[in-house]
Amino acid sequence: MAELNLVEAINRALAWEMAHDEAVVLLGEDIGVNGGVFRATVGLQERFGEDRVIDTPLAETAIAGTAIGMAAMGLKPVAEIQFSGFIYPTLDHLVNHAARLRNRTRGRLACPLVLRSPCGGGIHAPEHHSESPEAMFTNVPGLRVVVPSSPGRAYGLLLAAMRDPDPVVFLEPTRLYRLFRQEVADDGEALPLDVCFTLRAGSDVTLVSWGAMLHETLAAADQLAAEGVMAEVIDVATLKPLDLTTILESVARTGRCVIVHEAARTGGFGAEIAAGLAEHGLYTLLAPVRRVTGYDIVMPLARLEMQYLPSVERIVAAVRQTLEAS
Amino acid sequence: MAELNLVEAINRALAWEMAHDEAVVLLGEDIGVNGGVFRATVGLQERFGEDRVIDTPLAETAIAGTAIGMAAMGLKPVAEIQFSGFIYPTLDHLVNHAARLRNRTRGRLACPLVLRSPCGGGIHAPEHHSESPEAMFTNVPGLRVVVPSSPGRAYGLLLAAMRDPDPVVFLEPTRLYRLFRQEVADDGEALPLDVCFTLRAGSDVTLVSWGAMLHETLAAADQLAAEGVMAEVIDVATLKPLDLTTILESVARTGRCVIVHEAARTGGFGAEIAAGLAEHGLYTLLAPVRRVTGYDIVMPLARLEMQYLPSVERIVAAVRQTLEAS
Amino acid sequence: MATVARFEVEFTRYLEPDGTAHEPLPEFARDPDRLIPLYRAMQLTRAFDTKAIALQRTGKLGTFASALGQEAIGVGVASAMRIEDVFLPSYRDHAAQFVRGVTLAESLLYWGGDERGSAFAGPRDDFPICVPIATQVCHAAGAAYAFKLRAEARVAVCVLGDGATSKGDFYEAMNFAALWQAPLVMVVNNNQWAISVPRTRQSAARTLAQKAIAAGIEGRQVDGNDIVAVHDAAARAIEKARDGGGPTLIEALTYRLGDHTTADDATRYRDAAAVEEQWAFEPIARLRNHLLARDAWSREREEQLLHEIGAEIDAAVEHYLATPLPTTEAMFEHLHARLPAALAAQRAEALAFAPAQGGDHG
Amino acid sequence: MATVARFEVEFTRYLEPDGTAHEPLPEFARDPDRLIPLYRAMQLTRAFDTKAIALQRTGKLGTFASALGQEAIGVGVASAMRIEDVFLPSYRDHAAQFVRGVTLAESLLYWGGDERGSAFAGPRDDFPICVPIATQVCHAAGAAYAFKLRAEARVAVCVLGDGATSKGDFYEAMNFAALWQAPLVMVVNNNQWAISVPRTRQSAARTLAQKAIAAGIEGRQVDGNDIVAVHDAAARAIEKARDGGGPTLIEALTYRLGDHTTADDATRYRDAAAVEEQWAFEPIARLRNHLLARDAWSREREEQLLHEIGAEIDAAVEHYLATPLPTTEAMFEHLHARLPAALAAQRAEALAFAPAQGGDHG
Ligand SMILES: Cc1ncc(C[n+]2csc(CCOP(=O)(O)OP(=O)(O)O)c2C)c(N)n1
Ligand SMILES: Cc1ncc(C[n+]2csc(CCOP(=O)(O)OP(=O)(O)O)c2C)c(N)n1
Ligand SMILES: [Mg+2]
Ligand SMILES: [Mg+2]
Repeated sequence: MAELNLVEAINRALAWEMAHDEAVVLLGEDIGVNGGVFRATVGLQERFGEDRVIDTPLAETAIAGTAIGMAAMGLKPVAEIQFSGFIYPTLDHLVNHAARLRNRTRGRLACPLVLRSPCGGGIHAPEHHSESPEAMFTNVPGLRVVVPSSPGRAYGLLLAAMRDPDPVVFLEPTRLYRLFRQEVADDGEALPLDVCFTLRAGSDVTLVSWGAMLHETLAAADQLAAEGVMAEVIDVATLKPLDLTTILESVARTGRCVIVHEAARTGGFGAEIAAGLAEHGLYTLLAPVRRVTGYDIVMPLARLEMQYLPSVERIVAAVRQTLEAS
Repeated sequence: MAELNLVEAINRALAWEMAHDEAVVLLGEDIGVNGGVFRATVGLQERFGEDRVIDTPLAETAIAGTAIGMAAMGLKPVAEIQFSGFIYPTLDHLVNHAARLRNRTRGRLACPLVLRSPCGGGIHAPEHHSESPEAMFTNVPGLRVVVPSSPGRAYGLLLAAMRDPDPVVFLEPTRLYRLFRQEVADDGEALPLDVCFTLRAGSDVTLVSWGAMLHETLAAADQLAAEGVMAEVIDVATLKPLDLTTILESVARTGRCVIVHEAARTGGFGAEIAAGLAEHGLYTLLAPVRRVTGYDIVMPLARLEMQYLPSVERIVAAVRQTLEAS
Repeated sequence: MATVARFEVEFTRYLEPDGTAHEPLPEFARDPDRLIPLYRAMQLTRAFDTKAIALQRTGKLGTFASALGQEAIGVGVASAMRIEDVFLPSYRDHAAQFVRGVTLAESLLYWGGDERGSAFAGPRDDFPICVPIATQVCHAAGAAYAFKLRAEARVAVCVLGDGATSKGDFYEAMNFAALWQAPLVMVVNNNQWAISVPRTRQSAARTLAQKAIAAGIEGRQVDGNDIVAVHDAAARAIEKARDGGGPTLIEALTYRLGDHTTADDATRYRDAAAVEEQWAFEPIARLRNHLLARDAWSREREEQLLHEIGAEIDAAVEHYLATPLPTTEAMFEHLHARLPAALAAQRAEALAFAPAQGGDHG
Repeated sequence: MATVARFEVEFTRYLEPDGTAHEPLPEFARDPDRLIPLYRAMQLTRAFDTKAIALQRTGKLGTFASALGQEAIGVGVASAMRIEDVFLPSYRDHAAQFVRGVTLAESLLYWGGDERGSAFAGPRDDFPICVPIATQVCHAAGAAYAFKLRAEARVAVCVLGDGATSKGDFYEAMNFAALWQAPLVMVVNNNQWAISVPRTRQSAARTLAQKAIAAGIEGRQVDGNDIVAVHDAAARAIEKARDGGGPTLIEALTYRLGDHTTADDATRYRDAAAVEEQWAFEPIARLRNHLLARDAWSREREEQLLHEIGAEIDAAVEHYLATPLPTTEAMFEHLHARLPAALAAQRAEALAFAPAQGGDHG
């Protein structure tokens, strides 16, 4: 088993699926000769040809729109949007077409596409390169939304996304691309697209997060463990459809929940999880739910971005408050 | 005082502000000679000229984008997007520019624009004409999101939106355009942009809703009153920034809350309100929060749309379950 | 200063408004028998439009967009396609859809507010009607790419309006398809209006065909009320595309003789007299006069045809009105290939509140 | 068949790569003293680029996009503007920004990750750098509309890349501006690359100037390495716009001699030899040779200039590095004109967790 970082795991998953399913094609800006600005597609054009690894002109609307035409006609396009801040021009096609082609034709046509994009901050990138747009997609019926948090899960979830017969938005935390390595078997095994992953068991509090924030969340759990507080850590991973059951079961045991995400708080996807608890877990809650999130402000440029991002310190403080609550 | 329906109230507010502030300009498709497909701008081009009531070519991205350029240079554009399903091409400009121009220039430039669009279903309209996209905007820092539910509030809130020095997304429930009339004084009085409206006082349960769904929610409250259940009804109206205080105070008295909205449930803005209760109102909740919403499915075409939309029956049933709980 | 590029836009017409022909006619039009099915299809569309509007007025159909006066475009284009080609319609393209094999009853179902109207039993790969303006051009370019990649001899054909040529999707897709040399034909139904916005206020460009120059592809203009010109231009473009010659943009000049849709009242923004004048150019009388002049048509055949078409439409309407309403379950059926477990409770909720009769008439 | 429209695209160059001039030069270029400020501004930009890249390499600046080889475009365009005109830059347009009065220190602050870098003390109405490709063209069209509505004699000028001409925003905005006859000038910096995508794979159009034809406006090509041609074309287009003549698209042909940004490694996708060849065409040596041939420049003046520029840059860098880090409060300060009450708690939370030193170096 090779030690891979997250971006290499993405690359392996793409390569595996392209080798095993000739319907898979990649398209996006600079993904060919250049191998993608983050190198997620490095070597793939050489291996699979220019026709299957398509360097497109600079036009995100058409990247999404042409991918829909391809998907409806039997291809399995995997489109890359170069940075999260440039994903918005794809929304019209995702919402009005990709997410509903199957429904509106009563299953006659389908839209098995994957839209990949880096997301999140923390790498001191230029303006518009550090966004967390997941909540734009989670209210859209017909879309699946996935955010991996480790090389292994990135590999297995991306394979699952490519094999899913319907459209999937796949957001890759930029900060994790090269943050750490992990042994990943390149065996073509997909992970399920609708269960949360419990990364750490604990009995005192449930920490729920996804993407890059798992890194801080796990670090916070370590720190809390040193103080004798046992935190259970759940990686939501597949935001939509949401596996609320795993979260409810955990909170039923711990009685406390802190949700951590990088996107702005109001209307962020953390709200959906808190809402699920208010609806279905109320009697198990011993303390108010807390959200540790990005603030409801514009993502600052590099000099202040670390103050925008939830820190281990903020997570630990929120857990302490949760524990102090009756 | 004239009896106005909601679309007439919109028209009056636009006319008032154009007459009193020459920086206000309108732009959109078919808003001139035709007066808008819903007649919201009827008579305004005749009165204020083609230069201030601009019939644009068919291009939503440029409608939003040029409005930003106008706003930055001192105009106060009010852009109309003809139907809610065509609002998505504006997102890039709203998120990446309108919402952050002030922030990124440290206040040197600003973006006082209003983006108006009809929203919601229930009028048996064609495909893509019945969407409830508010959750696309509520996670975007720097945007205000407003949804009026009566002619009077439409008038006052739209005036406020036009006078606000920052961008406002203003969603007008199509179903209410002509549903009922109300006395509205055309006096140029704006309403506040950050408080909820308590439409009906009650002690047994708090019903929270916005837009067209207030109609069903109030009808449900009537029906419940006949059974002796006193429901307090809150019109959120200004979704972002959210006046959570009013909601928390109400629930502190009633102990129960049912949230009603037309958009799909998962990731809808109802989640934010439920989350607010789980965070700040937990100890006052006597029963689980409930959401009565559109399902997480594609908005069906006309023949099934009434089964998609929350009905009085569904709201009443949810309230009963809430009352039976604990 | 040096001239580095030169471009021209050509306009073609074979049949004059009165039906007189410019010789030589293209091959296919020399045999009047090949024109008669086109005539029939145009008449069918017009009669269908009349019926659909009547149904809408009596509450039996939702908002409907008629093709009045523009029948030659859909019929001319679709009749130039092979069945294995793929058509991507806008909401005003039922003329083409009928030629492609979409049934009248399916069309009524769609406009009646029932998704089953897009589950075509006929042209299995044709796209459903596209309402968000110009987005179908992107899908068409992608579909064409798929055909090219798999070396299938198929062509993607889409129709868009004059208003649609203002939208970014159109330019972006045209640029992609040009680089890909994808087998794509884009036909602009320039009916001079985008709801209330006249062509002159849609673009300052002299022609819409010249927008092809932006992508470096061929753009041409035809008289869109002349079915011979439309069919010929479409056939050439489609076969060029099939032979690897890449995309073409065809601007077909016509006029929207009716309201934008049944929800529109065109008298608010345009002069009835100006519309009246345009009746002199409409495509059906033009072809009829042409056929009559060639002794290939008669009053008897006309009567016979209208009678047949009337019966066909009546049968479709009957079938439409007799179609059972969709069930509540249907809302959840095709959301995903398999309903996610997370949605089971919502489905149950919907069923619990479902009215006995299922859906209702749109 | 009839030809209904004809178009041509013209190319202009005054200075040959070796600096030889085509006579007659435009008025402004006849006096060499008017060329010297342009020469200075190009040299300043180039030296600034060198310094900025060095700062980035040593961790003192964020990702940076150099204008290497393309200095004539920004300088030529901005020097043709009046101060009351408005400039809408892309991320590669600091040459123009400096001419407009944006300070070197402001530019460094921006690229160093500090919003204060866009709070220009100089050109108060100029837009901040636009990163989302081509979106600035929409803003420019809207700004131009505002000027026209208020009958102000001002022009909006924006620059975009060759890659940007593929994006819908560009076409939509150009179409709006054309209909509005708005005072807008769009300059395409065609540096042959959009990161790794060469111009030939960006569009099948022979020229990018011809994209103007889609909107029915004037489009012209100039040698973008010839500051005389750029300034002249920009000046004509700007004065035409000011006089109510509507928008113009100028394609300036140049070459990106450096990496896309400091985050890019162009050797991955293009041949070093091909880049080397392009140095023969670059704009600074060209103008210097021209000035030398006219006896309007000397080695001494060159040395003196470079010395001055070096000092100016050093002072700016010093100022930049000495600028106190932004405070935590700053994140909340300009979200809205007034911070909504709902955000007070979040602001307090941020302050509670703020590190003592405020922000950190990007
Ligand atoms: C993106 C988008 N914006 C707005 C609309 C609403 N709308 C429907 S048809 C129409 C005019 C279309 O004009 P044109 O393209 O000329 O086609 P025509 O109706 O004349 O066939 C508009 C604005 C839409 N369907 N899609
Ligand atoms: C909408 C959008 N998509 C993608 C990017 C990422 N990106 C930054 S620069 C660039 C290439 C731009 O090329 P071009 O327009 O030729 O300008 P140049 O960099 O050559 O000056 C890309 C793809 C972006 N900034 N905006
Ligand atoms: Mg039209
Ligand atoms: Mg470039």
